[in-house]
Amino acid sequence: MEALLIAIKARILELAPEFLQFPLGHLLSITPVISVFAGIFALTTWIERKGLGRIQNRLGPNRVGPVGILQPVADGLKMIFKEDVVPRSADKIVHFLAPILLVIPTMLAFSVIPYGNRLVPIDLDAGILFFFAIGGSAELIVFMAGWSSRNKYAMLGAMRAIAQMISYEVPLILSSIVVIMMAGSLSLVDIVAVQTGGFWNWHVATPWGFVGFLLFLTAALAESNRSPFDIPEAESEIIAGHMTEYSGFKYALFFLAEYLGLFAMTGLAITLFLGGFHAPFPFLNWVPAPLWFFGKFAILVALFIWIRGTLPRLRMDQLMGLAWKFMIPMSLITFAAGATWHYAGKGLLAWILCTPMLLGSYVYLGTALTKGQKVSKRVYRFAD
Amino acid sequence: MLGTGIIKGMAQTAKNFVGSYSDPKYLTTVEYPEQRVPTKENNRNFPFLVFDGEEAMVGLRCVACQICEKECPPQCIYIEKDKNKKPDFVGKDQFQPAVFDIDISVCMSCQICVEVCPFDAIKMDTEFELSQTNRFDGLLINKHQLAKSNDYYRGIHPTEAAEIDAARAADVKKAAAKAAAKAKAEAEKKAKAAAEAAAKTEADAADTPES
Amino acid sequence: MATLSHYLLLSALLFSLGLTAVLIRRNAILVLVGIELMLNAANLNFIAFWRHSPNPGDLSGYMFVLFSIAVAAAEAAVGLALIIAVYRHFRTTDIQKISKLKG
Amino acid sequence: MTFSFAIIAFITLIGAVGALAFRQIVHSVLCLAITFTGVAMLYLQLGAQFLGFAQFLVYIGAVTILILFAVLLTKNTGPTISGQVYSASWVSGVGVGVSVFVCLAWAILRTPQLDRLAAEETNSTVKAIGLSLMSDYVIPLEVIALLLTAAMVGAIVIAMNETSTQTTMQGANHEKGLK
Repeated sequence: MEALLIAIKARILELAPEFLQFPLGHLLSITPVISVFAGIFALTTWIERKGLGRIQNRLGPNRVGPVGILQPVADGLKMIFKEDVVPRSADKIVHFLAPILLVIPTMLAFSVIPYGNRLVPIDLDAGILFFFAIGGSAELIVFMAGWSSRNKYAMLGAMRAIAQMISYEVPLILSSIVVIMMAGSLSLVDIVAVQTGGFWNWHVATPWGFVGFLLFLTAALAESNRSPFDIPEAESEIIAGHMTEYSGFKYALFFLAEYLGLFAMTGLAITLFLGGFHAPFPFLNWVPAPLWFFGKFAILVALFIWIRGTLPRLRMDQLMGLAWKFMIPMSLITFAAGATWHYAGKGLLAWILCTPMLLGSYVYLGTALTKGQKVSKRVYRFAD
Repeated sequence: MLGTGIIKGMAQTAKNFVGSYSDPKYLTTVEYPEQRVPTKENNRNFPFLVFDGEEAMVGLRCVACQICEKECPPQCIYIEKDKNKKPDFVGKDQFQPAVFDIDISVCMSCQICVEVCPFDAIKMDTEFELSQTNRFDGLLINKHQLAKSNDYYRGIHPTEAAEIDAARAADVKKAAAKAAAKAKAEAEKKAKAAAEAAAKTEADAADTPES
Repeated sequence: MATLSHYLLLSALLFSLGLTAVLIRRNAILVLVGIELMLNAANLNFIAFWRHSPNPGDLSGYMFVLFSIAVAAAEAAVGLALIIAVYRHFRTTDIQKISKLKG
Repeated sequence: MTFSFAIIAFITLIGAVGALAFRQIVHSVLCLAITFTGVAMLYLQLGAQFLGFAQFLVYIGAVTILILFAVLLTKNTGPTISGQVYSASWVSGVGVGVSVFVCLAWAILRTPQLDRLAAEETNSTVKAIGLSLMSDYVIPLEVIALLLTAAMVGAIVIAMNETSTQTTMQGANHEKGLK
């Protein structure tokens, strides 16, 4: 399949004149990525609403089209044709620029993820650094959105979002640095190449990789402002955070950027820990590699929806406590475990050394984090 | 231990998700416009005006006393009294409201108007599908739209309506009895007066000299 | 192709803009912004010289900028902490009004 | 001068001029972010890929946000320059800036050796950078690590110092009593 796609691209490029080949080649790489992920975004909004409905004992959207499959189309039409309201005292230019700028980094983040053997839009030497550098600019843009709205809720939401993103960027980067250390490269293509040949070679199948994967997933959820870390846009407290003063298509852009950011993080998690586009068993190699990638992608997105349907929103102090008291020390210990794994020969001895190290620190940090908190069943005086 | 609660919660939601496909116990909602849950008898929404008999504008029980207008906390009722008395359902002359409007965008369904009405003329409806395309006119309901027959009231709140009917019937009976008694007394008085008059005439006649 | 002198001219312009910002703005935060501009201009010079040197395999200029970025981050953190401390004391960030050393 | 260089230089300078000239501090800082982006793009154009991304990560992701936090913490969101824009200090400042630029430009344009193109090959792969960081530059790296830690602790101490005496009056009184 990859060979077929590459052949098609080469064939089209052959037909084009010389001076068009460079832009056309990149266009042919960019267009599928953007269209595929925009399609997945539309589908995900529907699947998410259906899944959340089922989790909450209801049916979910089922009016537009068979089983509600056309719901994203209806939502999109509604968003586009809605009136675009800009507050009178808003900073017009910054207010206008923020949603547009926010989509750019999230789209750019997809350009370094390998989707198949030779299907990577750009193989950058410092690919993972590019990913995080681009992701880091989202904070500034969220600030722009919140500040320019001249709304207290928007400002509060933006400050919450920035505090949260900065805090969780640290464990996110630290947990992926372990992978970089073990693979010896910043290029995502090289990192995937290290994990060839069955799921026992994936990084998630090692003790440090498993812990790193969980840390990465948690931090990715927080980075993309998703439940249970959605306090920047907590509807019941501050309306919609930095998106409060946006309506119509601009709001849709924020929504799109949020989901695309989550997808990019998911793609990175697959690349770093789940063996990228590799099949779990060598005899399954005949299945095209992109299918494996998107299969893992679907599983992770389903997991995110499941988590969203289950966990309640954290409080601000709990959120910060989790990041600074638990996740950062834990990711530093993952470092040590990675180094131990490397020097203990990656065999049984390494397992024996690493597992108690990580388990022990998990138990210690977990109890330290929850110490002093009395968790008891809540008693309702009137509701029961 | 950190994390056990998360796993427990995830298991519960997974049970909900899978159960919603196999066990109807896990699906608590219905497909609203097609399927409906039967309404409870004590269900109440915006008020309406009760009339007796066939003609809505004739049989309105409301006598435009304006107590409900004064009592309404959000002041959503507007009443204008008719200048002239009109015969009502039983043919008795009564005041009637010339205008009786309720703004249901303001009404909060508190039922105070029903509590204070001395004539059982205003009652709570169960109708809830009142959405309109116009924010102002469509939600201001006038007396023609508000008037609903007593049979309708019996249909939506049978127990309550039966009580009210019994009370009203008792009232009517009492009033009839009173009226009958009064009529009887009147008749007796009349008869007496007539008798007296007759006696008087007789006496007069007797008094009158023959010549 | 852009030659070395193009990069140097751009960097000189950036540097003088930063210097002007430091000299004419009265807000302490904007003075810091000017300093950041000047630092960036210097870093750009380093990289331009490294790239146009006869031996780009020698990474001295590159490393210098790498460390300079780290130092700039530290400088910004400490500088802004100082500005916040000064603001708490004087209730202003106008450097014209912050003239007393011991308040 | 290539087209791409001209565009990037234009973006960088626009940002710098904006940072210099805007009345609203937040606008100035946003323009500064544009300049940082432009400089990062120049690094990329010069073949310093790792450095360009590092510049973007550190300056856009950290320094700009830090400055914005400082702006908000010092209630500086309103316009700052009031009334006399063309004061004496303004004129002298612009004068100094212009003269510095003229001097530097004169020096650059007078030096013919600078008018040369870059070498074709560079050795700035991440691997080479990492190896030289861990071999030749390992002591500077350690010193930087120490510096960053010290700066972090110092920043926290400086920013916390006065709050402890101001907000908790009891503590201040207690200290006075001790003296």
